[in-house]
Amino acid sequence: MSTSIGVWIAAFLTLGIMSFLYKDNPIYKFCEAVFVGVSAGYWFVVEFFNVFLPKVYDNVGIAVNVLLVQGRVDWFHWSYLLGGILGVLMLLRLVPKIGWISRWPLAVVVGTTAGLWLINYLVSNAMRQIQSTIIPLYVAGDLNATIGSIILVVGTFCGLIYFFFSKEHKGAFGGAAKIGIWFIMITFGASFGYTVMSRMSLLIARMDFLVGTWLGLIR
Amino acid sequence: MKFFDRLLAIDRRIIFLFVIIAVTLPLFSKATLHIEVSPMVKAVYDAVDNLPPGSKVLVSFDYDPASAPELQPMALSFFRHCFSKDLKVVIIGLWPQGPVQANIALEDVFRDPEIKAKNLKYGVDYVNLGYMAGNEVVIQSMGSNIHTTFPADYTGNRTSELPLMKGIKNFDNIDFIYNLSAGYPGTMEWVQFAVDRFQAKLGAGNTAVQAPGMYPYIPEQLVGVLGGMKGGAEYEIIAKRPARAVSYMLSQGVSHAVIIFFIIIGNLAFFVTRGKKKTS
Amino acid sequence: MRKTLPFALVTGVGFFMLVQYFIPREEFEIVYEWSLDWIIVIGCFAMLLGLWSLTMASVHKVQRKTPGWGYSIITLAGLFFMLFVGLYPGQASLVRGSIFMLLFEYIYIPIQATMFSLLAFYIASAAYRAFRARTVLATILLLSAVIIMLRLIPLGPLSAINQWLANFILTVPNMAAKRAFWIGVGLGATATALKIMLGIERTYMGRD
Amino acid sequence: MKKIKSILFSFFLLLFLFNLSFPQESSDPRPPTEIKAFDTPNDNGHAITVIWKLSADDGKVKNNVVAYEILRSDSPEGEFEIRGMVPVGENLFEDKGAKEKKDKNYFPSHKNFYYKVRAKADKTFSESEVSKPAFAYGQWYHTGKTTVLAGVIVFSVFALAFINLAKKGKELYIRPLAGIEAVDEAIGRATEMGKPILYILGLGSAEMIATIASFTILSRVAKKTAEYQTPILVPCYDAVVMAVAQETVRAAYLEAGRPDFYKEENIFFVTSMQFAYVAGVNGIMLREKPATNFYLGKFYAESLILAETGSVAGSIQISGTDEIAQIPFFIAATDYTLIGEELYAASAYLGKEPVLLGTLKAQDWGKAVVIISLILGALAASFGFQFFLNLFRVQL
Repeated sequence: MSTSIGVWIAAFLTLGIMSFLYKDNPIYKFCEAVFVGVSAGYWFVVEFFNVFLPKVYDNVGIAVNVLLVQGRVDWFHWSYLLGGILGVLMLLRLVPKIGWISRWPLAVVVGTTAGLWLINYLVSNAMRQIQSTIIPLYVAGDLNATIGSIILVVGTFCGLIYFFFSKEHKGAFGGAAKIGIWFIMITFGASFGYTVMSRMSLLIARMDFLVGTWLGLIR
Repeated sequence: MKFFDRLLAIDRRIIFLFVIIAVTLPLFSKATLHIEVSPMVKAVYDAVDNLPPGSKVLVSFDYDPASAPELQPMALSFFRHCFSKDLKVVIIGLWPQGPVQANIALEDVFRDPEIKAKNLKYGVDYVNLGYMAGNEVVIQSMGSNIHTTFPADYTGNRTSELPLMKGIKNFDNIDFIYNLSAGYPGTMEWVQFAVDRFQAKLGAGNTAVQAPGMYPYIPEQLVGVLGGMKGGAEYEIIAKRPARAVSYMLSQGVSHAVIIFFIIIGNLAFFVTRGKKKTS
Repeated sequence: MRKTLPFALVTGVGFFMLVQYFIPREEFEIVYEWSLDWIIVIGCFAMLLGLWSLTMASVHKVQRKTPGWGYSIITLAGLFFMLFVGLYPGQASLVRGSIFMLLFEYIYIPIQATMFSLLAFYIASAAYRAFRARTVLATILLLSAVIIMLRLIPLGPLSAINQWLANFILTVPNMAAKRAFWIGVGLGATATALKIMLGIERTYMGRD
Repeated sequence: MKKIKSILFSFFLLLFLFNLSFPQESSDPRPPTEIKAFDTPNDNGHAITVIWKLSADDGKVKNNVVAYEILRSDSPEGEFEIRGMVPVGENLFEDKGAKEKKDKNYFPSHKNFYYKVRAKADKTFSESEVSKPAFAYGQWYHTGKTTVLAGVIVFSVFALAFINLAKKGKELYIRPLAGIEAVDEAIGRATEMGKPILYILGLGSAEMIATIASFTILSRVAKKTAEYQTPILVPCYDAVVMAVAQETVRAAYLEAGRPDFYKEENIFFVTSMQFAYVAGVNGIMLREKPATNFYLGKFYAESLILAETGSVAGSIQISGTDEIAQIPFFIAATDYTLIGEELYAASAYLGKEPVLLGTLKAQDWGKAVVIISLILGALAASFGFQFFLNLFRVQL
């Protein structure tokens, strides 16, 4: 059995969370409450050191320094202050009367990401996928590959037909859409099956921690 | 057949109980599951095995503790393989927790007497350059100069003063890149930036969820991929050093069998009860 | 000021981001890099907003003595202890071995990992409940999942066939459907982004 | 016989000696030729590209070239410094630097530079002539991105045209979608049962496409719940999302003429921690037993826990996300699932506003273009034409 206090605490928390599987209970709620507090604190501290300090504090510090020492306005570094001000405006959400000001930073965020995403989605989701689907249907001397690439192109085609909104799924069109949704279901099934292994890995590691690291029952 | 009706409305906790038994019991067993080695894993193994001694290998740790059960065994067996073949290892991380995971793996590998006997030196045989924020931009900038991308290593030593790094400027001086990835940034970015732009040679280990997404890149852009715990186990099998992943595979097999068993039972009950409803 | 300016901002900033993609000049590059940094900074402050909401929600529960208010005290205690240990001046919090990281390692990681591992149980019960061959579609979903899961179970001579089948599923139909999905999502997201930039889609801003 | 032997011997000896001296005498590889330097196209103006013709001893004849070194100077006679090295067989080098003046590797724009290329052998090397001067400058348009520009323009034209058409009152047909038709039924059911509706916006932040789509659907759903006077609960993961959701729902109640019925405390912040959030929402499901659960937006691993708990609580569940890895779990555990693009389309379905329907039509036309290019492209590729493929090849 382990003699480390850390391991004992970890084991207690592990069992506490697992007890939820039987039913909701005070020990689970205790662990959950600890988790909510600790994780909020953890991420805030990480964000403070990894984002706030290098991006805002350091840059504005340089700008102030340049102003005081050289008497020159360093626009580049001052601009980070503007980012910080937008961030502060976001907090005005908490003041009911002037809460609407927080729409400005929201607008900047939404506008920027919309512009970025328009391009990103069009390029990497649509165009790149088209590019990789344009393949020769016939591969000389390789029947397997030929069948594979034909199915690939037909599957993509039918899948796209399924996502058509303008036409009812009837007749030949409906047939193609049906094949499309079959392909989609195969994908979802496969993804489900694959995920089982991932999730089991996590559980195995946890159980190994409990019976091995903590109780020392294995090896 | 009331039995089947009750089976259909079975309490979830009974299924939970079966799962926990299926996972835990095999941990006590010394038996191992027969594991078929897939060509994708073999390809990665061969790529490393064929490197001449002294070759430089870059390993990027792009995961955090949440995915460690799947990826940590891959890191271990890869390090073991590299060190036993006298390859030089450069470690980086695009995830903040990655280099920490690398250090944990190194500690474990050095416990192995065979590796310990080699008396490997930090800075000469391996280095850990730590985490760098910036995702794919980091890869891009490593393509021109690793020293400016990572000015200092994990513990703050200047990169340019590490003997191993003196001969490494960019991807041209790296013979093989191995990427352990649990999402973004990860293998996709390494393919798009290190391989597509700088013609690096890349192998990868991925979580089971992510691995199928990499298949289209094999073999041109990606040598091969280890998918989840099974991929890790296969690597251990070819390396003839069965370790953690292999020992866990029995639990995997039994728990999968339990799930499939429940699916079959569920369908059986479903058809029996439905058949009865139709006749009555 | 309340309505017009935000939408003008959205359109202006959005079109700049769109246009800069096609212009490689460094002036545009610099502004582009700034705006990405700004977004990160704004997100950092939004986190403060979340922290505040969490604190206030917990304080309210304690004040009103709503059922389970004791747990809110535990949450607050955990939160402020973490903040104190992490932000206490003159020490490196994010280095392995610090008190902050020890708390992370022995409290945060085990709980998070266990929460994640609960998914193993839920995935089993979902498979049992939902994977019934009711319709053609359900049957396809079920079969494809079972074929992939069977890869982990030794089946003797059948293993080779199953291995081939699993590989085929992953490389052919899987790829085909994913591509169709991605192309659809790509066009849909492009359309939504366009609607946002043109000011057609404006629910997200709230209404007065 | 002996003579022949000695002749042969001296012949071999000569050959041997000759051979020994041969590599030393002419070990210099022949230099690269036709060196050209020019501004790197489509960049920010801090790089020059150098090309040359390979040394005659690269891979053939003496075959002793091991690499090329590229040297730069700011005058043809001045001192040249090494800027980089490429392996044998390559005849292109991009001399690229940073745009910041402070950077060690700063590369000035609008300044003339001269280049030469060195073919390196084992110990020796030979140099090409000095190139004509070249300077770096930034471009106003990236020619490699024309396909994307065309795509953006075509798509925008489609969208604007259809919005216009719809505004003029043209009936635009869209096929029925099961998940959408279930929305009304689900709200009706909640009213009959006298139980609330639970609406989850997912884990996305306010600017994500999926979240924005979900806001619009929330607005329609809230309007209907206001009409039916069924309470709607919206537990939020993100503080900004919560604020927006409050305004959205308030506006919907106002629109339905029931502002008195709006309760702000029903749209509340839980926490921004994935599993803690799940635990909180699970508690609500088990306590309140909502008649209907909506999960629309960005979802990750928590999707399954939410949907499983909801189904145990006996609620009707409608889900939708663009996160492909989570859709299988929604399909398995909820009653209706909007798959990817269907989530974005849902707002148009529920609102039937001309502008929204117009963009939906544009999406369909976009798909039609994709399908046609796919078929033509695959056929062209089968017959060995690369034209179509090159059309979609985008430079970054």
